[in-house]
Amino acid sequence: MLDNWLFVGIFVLIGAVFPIAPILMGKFLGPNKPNPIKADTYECGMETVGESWIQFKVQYYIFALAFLIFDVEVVFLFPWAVAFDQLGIFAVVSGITFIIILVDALVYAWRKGALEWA
Amino acid sequence: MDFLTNPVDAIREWLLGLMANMPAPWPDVIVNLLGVVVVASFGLGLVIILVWVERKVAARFQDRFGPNRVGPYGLFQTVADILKLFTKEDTTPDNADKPVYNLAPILSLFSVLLIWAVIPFSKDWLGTDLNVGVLYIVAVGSLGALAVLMAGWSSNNKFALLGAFRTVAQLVSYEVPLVISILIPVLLARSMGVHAIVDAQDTFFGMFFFMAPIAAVIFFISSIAEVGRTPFDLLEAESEIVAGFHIEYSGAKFAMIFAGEFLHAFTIAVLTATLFFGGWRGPGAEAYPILGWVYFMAKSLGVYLIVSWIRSTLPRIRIDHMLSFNWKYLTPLALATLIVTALLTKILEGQAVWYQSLVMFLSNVVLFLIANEIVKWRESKKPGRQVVGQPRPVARPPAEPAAEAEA
Amino acid sequence: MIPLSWFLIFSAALFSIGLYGVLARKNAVAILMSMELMLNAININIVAFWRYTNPSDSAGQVFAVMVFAVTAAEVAVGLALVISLYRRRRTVVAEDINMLKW
Amino acid sequence: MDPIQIIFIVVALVVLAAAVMVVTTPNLVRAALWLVLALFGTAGAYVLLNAGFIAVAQVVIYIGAISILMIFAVMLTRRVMTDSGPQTHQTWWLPALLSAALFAGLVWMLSGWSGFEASMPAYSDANQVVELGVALVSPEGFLIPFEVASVLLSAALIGAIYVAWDRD
Repeated sequence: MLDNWLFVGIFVLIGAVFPIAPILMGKFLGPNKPNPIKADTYECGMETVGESWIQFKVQYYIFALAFLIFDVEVVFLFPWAVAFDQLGIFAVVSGITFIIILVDALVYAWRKGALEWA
Repeated sequence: MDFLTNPVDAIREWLLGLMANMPAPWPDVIVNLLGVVVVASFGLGLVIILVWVERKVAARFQDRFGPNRVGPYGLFQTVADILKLFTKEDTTPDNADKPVYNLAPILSLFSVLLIWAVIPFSKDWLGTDLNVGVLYIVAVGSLGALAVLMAGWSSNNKFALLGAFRTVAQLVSYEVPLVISILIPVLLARSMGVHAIVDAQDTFFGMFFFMAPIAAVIFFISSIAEVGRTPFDLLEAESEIVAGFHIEYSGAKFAMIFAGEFLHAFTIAVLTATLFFGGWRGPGAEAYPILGWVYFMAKSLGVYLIVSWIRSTLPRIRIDHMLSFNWKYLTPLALATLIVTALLTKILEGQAVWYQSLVMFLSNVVLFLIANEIVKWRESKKPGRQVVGQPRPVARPPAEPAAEAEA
Repeated sequence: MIPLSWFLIFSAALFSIGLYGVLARKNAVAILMSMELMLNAININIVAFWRYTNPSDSAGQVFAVMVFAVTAAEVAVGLALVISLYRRRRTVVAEDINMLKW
Repeated sequence: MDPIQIIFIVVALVVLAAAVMVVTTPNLVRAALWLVLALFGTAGAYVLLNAGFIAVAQVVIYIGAISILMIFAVMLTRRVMTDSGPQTHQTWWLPALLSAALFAGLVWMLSGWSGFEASMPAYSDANQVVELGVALVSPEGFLIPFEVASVLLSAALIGAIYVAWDRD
């Protein structure tokens, strides 16, 4: 019930304090003498050339995409796994069908070469 | 309540007794608050010892002594390191997106710390028993990927952003087999509550490691990838992208990212021990909760030592190998294991536990052998790469100009 | 305890903000983000009605989970379209994407 | 006011403020981060509605996956990250007026409804996930939508890869 979530709620609030406190402490304890060279972007000691917020290849998007789809799949399967005792063999098979339909998509991605790097 | 055998419950009772005449929600809130502080400080305090353990173990593997100057066996070396980190200057690059830059290390430790809210340390010693505990762990863990992306983007540094992108590609990829392998203990325990999963492993052969060895190994491997440890430490490959997403961080903020990584490494050991090795379960743990805590820590440290062992033994994997290992081996294998486990669980319903374990263990072994054969067959069909027979560039010292330069 | 009206007003406000975003934003990704807000408002409504009318029937929760699936599909395909369009036309401004006009 | 109401008001204000930032911030990555905050707050609202499973699923799907997808898409679709020029149309007041009118209309319509001030019936979420699982896969429940969701998801994956993949 809500009592269980009270702990999580307090944890969210207090849990943020734990990392913030040392950072603030570091601010007071450490020296603070900024200069333009120190505050420059660090790229192996070379002068920075151009904007760093550049464009990336679509590969990264494909992986995140497959991850999203499988995440949703797992959210569907968790209740199925929890209710396993109440399910007959038919319901079990329908859950497996669910998985197999999604495997099709994985096979497509594989065949298409979308899971290769570079 | 006996204080010696069950200190946590004894203190809880005593506190509730002290606050008996307060208005309704407050005693609960205060006890919860103290619980949060205790759990979170326990996690963070553990980091100090873990760093020492890690360095000692790595040193032994490399035939060194490791830290041995500060305090007995060098135990206070980490404390000295932390003090040093705090007194370092905390720089922020001029080009950074400052609010996001400052938020990222906080979120990175926060996401790991939140997992500890549902970890059962012993019988009745747990933060809270959510009935969606396992999914909660997955959810909170996925905040880490966001923290990495925030750190990389806000630093306004090519290496940081590249490192962040690589890291996130790795994290999200390995999250897929991770969540599928988590589904298997949930299916075996018929519950998503972490406490209920531990309760379901009440005999030695009932430990889910025996029922689902493949799931345990997949969970372990993909958790290591989630933490970004060797052999999956491409995200901080110094030779390629300097230090990855946290290149611009220094001082206390770097310490937070670092602490988050170490705590996460121990958290995966804890989760492996809890989900697959029965957590606090052991002889006598029911009667004496403190014994359960000892078992819990022993199992977790055992798994953690394996993590350190792997770290100091294996070399780094190339990124394309890493991703194809995930998508073309771990994910299909995890899905196949899930299907087989679901069918067998239904078929074996009501049988003795050791019998169930035996059949499932054997089915897992068979599955693993089949997967291995398929991989071998696929490898044999690939055209082999020709290495010999082609002239390769050889570095030779230039003959004439070098001699002149010397003279 | 919270009356149902609070949740409904909350989700109506969220929906309106999302609608503003969809209509006023130029960037196609921003439009998709605003659509996420609208879908979230709908989901809050679904769950609130489930909780306040008949919590013993899981239909409301099933609906909410289905909305998750639909959102995931929408985002996946929508963003893929945006990326593909960007590659062809070098723009993500919704007004400039008028290939279907004739 | 009891504590739960105060918590609700705080959560709702955070979500709405974050939502306003999503639709007004010119910098798209920051807009995505505000979206994360709004979605996180929505998960809090689900917790207040005793829908623990939906709340956690919200965090897994939206924050874990969708927001990362959004940030990736933002970074894939621009050469220069600093946003220049207005991010909204010149006639931004028209949608603003429209959505304000929609909000007023919705509130007006709802306030006339008899169930508007209903209070929460008692409910224990101990078996929530089991009930959800049974409803999802039993033929009397939602078996067909469950399988169709699977088809939808794989179609989305195939379609998105087909559209976004450019290499032959």
